[in-house]
Amino acid sequence: MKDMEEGYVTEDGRKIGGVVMEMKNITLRFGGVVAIKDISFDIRQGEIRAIIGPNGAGKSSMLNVISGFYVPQEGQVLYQGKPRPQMRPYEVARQGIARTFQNIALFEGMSVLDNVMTGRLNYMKTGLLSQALWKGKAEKEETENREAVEKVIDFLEIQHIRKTPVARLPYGLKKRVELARALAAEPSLLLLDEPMAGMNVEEKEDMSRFILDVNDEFGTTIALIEHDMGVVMDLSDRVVVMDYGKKIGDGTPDEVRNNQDVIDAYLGVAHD
Amino acid sequence: MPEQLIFAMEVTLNGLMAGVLYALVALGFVLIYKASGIFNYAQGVMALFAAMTLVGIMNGQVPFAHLINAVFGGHITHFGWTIPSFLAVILTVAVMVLLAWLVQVLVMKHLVGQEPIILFMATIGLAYFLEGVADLMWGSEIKTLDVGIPQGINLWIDETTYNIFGYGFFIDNLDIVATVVAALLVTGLVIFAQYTKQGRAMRAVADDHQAALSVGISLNFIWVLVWSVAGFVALVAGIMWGTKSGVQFSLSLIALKALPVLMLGGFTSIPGAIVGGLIIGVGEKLFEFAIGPMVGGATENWFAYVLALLFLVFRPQGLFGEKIIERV
Amino acid sequence: MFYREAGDFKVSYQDDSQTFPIKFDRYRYYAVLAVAFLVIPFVINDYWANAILLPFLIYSIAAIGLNILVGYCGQVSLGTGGFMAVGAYAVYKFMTAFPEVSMFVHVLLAGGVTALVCVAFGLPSLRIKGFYLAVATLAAQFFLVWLFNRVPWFYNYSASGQINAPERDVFGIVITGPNAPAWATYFFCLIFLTFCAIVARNLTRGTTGRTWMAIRDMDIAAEIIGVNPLKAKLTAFAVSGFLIGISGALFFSVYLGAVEVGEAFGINKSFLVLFMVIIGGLGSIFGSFAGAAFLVLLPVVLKVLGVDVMGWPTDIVAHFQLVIVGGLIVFFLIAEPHGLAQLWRVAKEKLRLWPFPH
Amino acid sequence: DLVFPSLSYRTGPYAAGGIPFADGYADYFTLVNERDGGIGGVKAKVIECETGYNTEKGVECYESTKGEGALVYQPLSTGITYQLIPKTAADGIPLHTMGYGRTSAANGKVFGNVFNYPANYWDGASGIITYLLDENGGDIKGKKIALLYHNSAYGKEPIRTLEELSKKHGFELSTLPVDHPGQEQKSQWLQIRRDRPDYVVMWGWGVMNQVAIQEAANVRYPMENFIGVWWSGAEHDVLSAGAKANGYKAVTFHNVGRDFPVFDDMQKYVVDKGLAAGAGDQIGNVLYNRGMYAAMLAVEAAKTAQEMHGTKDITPAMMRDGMEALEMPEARMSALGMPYFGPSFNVSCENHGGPGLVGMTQWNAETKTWSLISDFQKTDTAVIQPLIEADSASYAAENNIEPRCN
Amino acid sequence: MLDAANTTDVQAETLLEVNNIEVIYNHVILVLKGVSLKVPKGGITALLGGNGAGKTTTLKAVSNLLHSERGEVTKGSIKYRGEVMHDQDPAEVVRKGVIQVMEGRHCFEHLTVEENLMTGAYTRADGKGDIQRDLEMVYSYFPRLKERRKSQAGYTSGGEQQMVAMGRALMSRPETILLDEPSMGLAPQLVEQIFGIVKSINENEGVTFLLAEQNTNVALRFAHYGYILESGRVVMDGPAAELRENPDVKEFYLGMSDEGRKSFRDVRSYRRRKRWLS
Ligand SMILES: Nc1ncnc2c1ncn2[C@@H]1O[C@H](COP(=O)(O)OP(=O)(O)OP(=O)(O)O)[C@@H](O)[C@H]1O
Ligand SMILES: Nc1ncnc2c1ncn2[C@@H]1O[C@H](COP(=O)(O)OP(=O)(O)OP(=O)(O)O)[C@@H](O)[C@H]1O
Ligand SMILES: [Mg+2]
Ligand SMILES: [Mg+2]
Repeated sequence: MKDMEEGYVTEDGRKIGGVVMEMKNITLRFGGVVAIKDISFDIRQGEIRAIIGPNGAGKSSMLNVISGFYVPQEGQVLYQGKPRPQMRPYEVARQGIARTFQNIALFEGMSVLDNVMTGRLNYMKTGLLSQALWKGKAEKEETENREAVEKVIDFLEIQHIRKTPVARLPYGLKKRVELARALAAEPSLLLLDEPMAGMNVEEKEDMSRFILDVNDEFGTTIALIEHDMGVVMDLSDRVVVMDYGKKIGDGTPDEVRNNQDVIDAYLGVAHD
Repeated sequence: MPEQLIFAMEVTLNGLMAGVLYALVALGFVLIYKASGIFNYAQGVMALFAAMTLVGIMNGQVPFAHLINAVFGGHITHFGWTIPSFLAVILTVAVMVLLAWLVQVLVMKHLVGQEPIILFMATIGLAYFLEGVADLMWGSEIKTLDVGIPQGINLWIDETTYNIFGYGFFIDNLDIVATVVAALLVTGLVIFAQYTKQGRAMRAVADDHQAALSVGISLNFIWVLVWSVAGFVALVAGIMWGTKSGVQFSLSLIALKALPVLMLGGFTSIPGAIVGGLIIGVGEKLFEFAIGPMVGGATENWFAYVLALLFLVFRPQGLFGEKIIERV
Repeated sequence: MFYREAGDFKVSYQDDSQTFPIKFDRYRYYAVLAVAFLVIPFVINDYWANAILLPFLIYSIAAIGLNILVGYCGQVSLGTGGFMAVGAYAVYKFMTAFPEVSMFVHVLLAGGVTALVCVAFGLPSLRIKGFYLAVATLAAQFFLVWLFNRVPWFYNYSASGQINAPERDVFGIVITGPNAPAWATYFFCLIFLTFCAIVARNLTRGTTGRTWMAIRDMDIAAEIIGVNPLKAKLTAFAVSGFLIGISGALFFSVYLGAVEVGEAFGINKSFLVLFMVIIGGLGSIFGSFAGAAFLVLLPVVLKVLGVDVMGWPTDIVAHFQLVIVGGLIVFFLIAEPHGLAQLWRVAKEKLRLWPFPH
Repeated sequence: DLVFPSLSYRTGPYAAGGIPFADGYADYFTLVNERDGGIGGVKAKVIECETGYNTEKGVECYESTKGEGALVYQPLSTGITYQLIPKTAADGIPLHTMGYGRTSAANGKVFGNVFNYPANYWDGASGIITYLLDENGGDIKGKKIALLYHNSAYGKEPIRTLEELSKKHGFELSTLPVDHPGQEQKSQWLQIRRDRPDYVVMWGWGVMNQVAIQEAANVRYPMENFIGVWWSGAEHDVLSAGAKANGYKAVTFHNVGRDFPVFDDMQKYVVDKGLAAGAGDQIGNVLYNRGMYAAMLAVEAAKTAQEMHGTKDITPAMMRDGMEALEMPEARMSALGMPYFGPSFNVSCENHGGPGLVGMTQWNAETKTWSLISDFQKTDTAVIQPLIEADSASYAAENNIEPRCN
Repeated sequence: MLDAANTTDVQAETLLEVNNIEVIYNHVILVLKGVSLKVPKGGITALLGGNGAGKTTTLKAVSNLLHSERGEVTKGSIKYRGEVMHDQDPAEVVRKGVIQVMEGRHCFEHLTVEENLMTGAYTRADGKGDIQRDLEMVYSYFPRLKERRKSQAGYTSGGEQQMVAMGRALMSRPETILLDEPSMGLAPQLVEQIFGIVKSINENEGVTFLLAEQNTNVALRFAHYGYILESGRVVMDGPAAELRENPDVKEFYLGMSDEGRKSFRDVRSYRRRKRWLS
């Protein structure tokens, strides 16, 4: 385990910083179902942190806890060193945490562009009145943010569908638009829930590239859930493994891969 | 016992009875909502249509007589026979089944998988259509409906309560009949929805039209079935309310009395319709009794809604409604 | 062939987010405005103004208002009648209390008052959703009507409980009361409609509109990505209330001149405006116009056809009218569930591809 | 042609009342055309326009018919009346609101274009009290009277008059509003059952009437003590309660039944020729008679106008003059085959409301007929007139109207 | 490694035949531009292709679910056992033995897991006992579902919902199953397991599969025959074993280069796209 206070250096030479988000003894119950049982782990500045585990292990629930959508019965979330008070999800988002969803949650009635623009809500400050008249500040703000969004759109190579209503897009593109929406927020922590589900290898490659580039170029910290072991092993710096709400492993991909509990509960056969 | 308390008891009892009458209308809504996620605005008009058809059949009226006379001249109005009420009810049920089938084939079938508000809108169109057809068919003048349901004060209750409290309670015979009928209907419907294969299929359809299709549930069949049952419930409601106030346009407005009931009980719960009805009935009557005189009366219409609203703030899906699933 | 976006390049993001990005649309829009402002006032007569144009203009405002709430923000409301009543009674109180102030101000203030009331009744929307909310808004409908009927202060203690619009003018031109010339009432409403449509358009294409639509499409996800649901919903209620209030104020003061609350602003009004919105197209400003035009014109056209042309008895025509309106609603929904506006869009899309299919 | 628009409602919540009235109104003009060859030789033309009791449609109907040379409007809806009062004033077309509309329009000094002869709501309220006074030997002090009313402008009309009258005669008045449409009146009738008022007065319309009478029967309220205004006293209101409705009363300003020579003509010239507006089965019904009465008054006013102005083709302005100069003595009605069909009255410039003579009718459930059980009697002008003056004065002030008739 | 592809000698009759179909959504969006394929009885046929290639649309065209999405087949024909399928009620298609497992789970949210499974048996006329036995069978395939049988499906995790959808289809005892992305969102162990189940059902009960799958690797391992779809056209087809060896398929669908599996990290600066048609 690499648990030096001030971070570590990865194999390919990236510098990982201190802890930005720490989950402490989180327990989450739904009626009788215990979705998360006393789990603790941390996420460090600049790293790609994977969360894996069998279906129903509580991974998505964990992201929801981080987003503030689920409130754990026990435990604490520390963000940037400070315990986070209970917050509404949108307040969490304002702190620079953006995410994508397992079952795509795009705004189906809107165009791709508008969807991505909603990602920039944090940067929209003009009042209702000024917007109603569409002059001066409102128009300027709209244009500035549009520029930022266009950068994201270029980056993810979805220019050609900019004006298409998202309802018409195929699954894979939707996932990409969702990523664009999250990126538009210029988050410091990006949570991705199975970003590559339902994609073929080529598309996964594209997606991997985007994720790595985001991480690289903007230094964005990324937490991701993924079932494709290839992706997880290649991309992530550290991996948490959950099973039935419990943490059964935590470490570098190699450590996790050779952990017998993980093999039994999740991998089945050892993956190469 | 203080007089006010006795009165309040009487008001409560009558509120319960009125609630049952509301619930009868609400039941029709619940059925269709449960089976398709459609908020069937036409339910009130269906009650009107059913009642008009029943009267028309009983009196041997010629359907569309007015139209025929206007277009071709002539003075036909009646066939010249009357039909006993029992037979007429059966014939009316048949008409309602036919209506259900037409609705399915002409409207709902083409709107599978659309958003709820679109389906809602379609039922509004249907309501207009049906209202026009009902008027064209049977004429818009007021009609008297008498299928032999007793009406008026129940003397036995009057006497008994008089002996106990020194004040005879007023309970309407019609309300008693309605209560019995409602109890039977609800029992039957609950069993149907919860414990039969069709009932399960019906709930599946409400959740996801496409998925229901994909496992081989025939939307056609389920919807015709449910609309027929809803038509039958509408007929029952139409008979009860029509006996009370005559059969005429305003009968379709009873839907408005059913909405708060529906909201409070939950759109998807059959027992909820009854419980909601009882709460609304008692609530509005008591409010009118206690607070009404201070604010000038006629509070019942809005109070029912406000009461339901208050409940909803605490339980957004109504008392017995299915929990609204919120997940990402 | 003439409907093209190719060759119509945008060089700035401002251009791209303008109201009518396609040149042809833009010209058509200017043409319509020109006719509305420069031609119609000179040819209008009482019948056209009072029977068709005024109701069309006023209902368009109401439909835009409701569309913001239902079509853009996804909060189904059946309280429109009640909110229009708020606008009407507010403008009545202002008109009678401050006769010397311009009607423009009164109408805008009435909109403001309605916005406040609307926000108050919008509060439950935070917990209550979908049809439950729709039914809950009926509480507003019934309560408001009851209130205006009940409290004599609202109708200035008049014996009948009705309110009558006294004669008021704008810049010396009478625009309420029986002596208002047709063109003036038309013009007055047209100005408000244009204003409302522009405001609605600006709001819906900007940030506010996007937060509304986000709430509409998936409220939970919207909140998680940073939309404050309280703010989004309440601004929608406020803006919607503002527009509906304006329409209610105009409906009473300019169009009818006298109203009784239960009759003019009853539940039927709520449904009527909702029909306009749905038939026209949810989430489309153009749709609001189309829906209003459709439902204002259709009965008149049917009446003229049935009674004047065919010579049928009025009651049969009236019944047929119900049948036809109902039938058409269903027909349109089946043909295009997303309303006249979508029908129009698809037509344009086909036109754009023409003469090549697909 | 002389054009008489008929803003009718044969659909919607009040169709049951609207149909017979519209039939009667239209049939009488047909009769005049067929039998007399028109009014003074000029054919009358009725343009019917369906309002569905809806104010906006009322406006549309008004606008679409006023250009056709409409002589007088009879909208049969208080809401539409309020809309039309200023509009007709601006257009110079008279408005006749018989037994409904704006009561204070009886003041011809302020409302030059509006007529509500022969009786208005306040006459109705007062007439009921007068009748009760007669019944009780002139003393109703301490009696309890409940007013059950449609919770709308219309239903609230009598309250002020009744309050004044209760001060004057010392009876106790309680008011019970019923919300539209009025299908659910349990609360109100439980209260009536508890309070046992001596009399119940009803201001209802539409389904509210039937339900009220049914509920009265259910709680066994004595029907003789239950009195409706003239809009709550038609056959369809009582029929659905069956035998239990026997004895129910309603105040009226015109006669009821079929026993008038004019109906023979009606049968002969209109129904048998297949020219009836409706199915022809409404003749003699209370509301049919009322519609016919309204048409008759319009025809007589038109005749008066023709005589006054010496022209057959009268304009709306002339029609107005004719209405203002209308005289309806008994002899004239008899000559028309309608003896004692309504009270005798004259209209004047100051008084557009007539003398306010009202009678009482009662329902016989066995024969299924209404019959007039009292003469047309004078109402309490001492109470009503000040109310009319006050209300019309405020209207005049609001709209800067100079009083006429000076 | 399991290798079903060597059972290519089954020269079975063609059960499902899709002939040059064209599908249009919303009257304007042309999505399938002439797709033809054959599904032999008792085989596992895979439909491969990138996002938006039209796999889902093809499956929906077969099961007649397009209608409710405002899509329609405008050209070509779909025959099942020689019988024309379109214009048939989707329920009728199921009764004929063709059932689709829809992409994106589509569970009945408000029904419990067990009720969801039971809806699968809607079209069955055989006795309660048989249905009960099949239910147990599904539970034995997916023990996780048994644990959660009384929970509302709307509250189960993504993977659990996928199991429900599969189990529900099995409950109808179909002759042909159209599987749309069964592996999506499933843990690796479960993916193997599900394909194992597919294989054993196929072998033991002779159920025919048409399988739309992104996970080409697994799909080609279990399927007998494959079609590759791109932008609404079939661009390549052949026995699974052959496709697996095809260099283009290898590169673009299997993520293999000559040196074996590429790391996802290495693709960062490397980018080349090859399309058969564009
Ligand atoms: N309802 C619809 N309306 C309009 N276009 C649609 C609709 N459904 C699908 N499409 C379009 O049809 C094309 C094919 O979609 P389809 O869902 O069949 O692809 P797919 O191969 O299943 O992709 P994926 O692997 O992402 O599921 C896509 O371009 C999509 O945009
Ligand atoms: N809102 C909820 N109410 C009740 N139970 C829930 C809720 N959310 C999640 N659960 C349960 O908690 C458990 C964990 O669910 P979660 O979605 O976190 O799983 P997951 O690890 O993301 O699985 P998958 O890989 O299949 O997506 C599941 O058993 C699920 O049924
Ligand atoms: Mg998950
Ligand atoms: Mg797909």
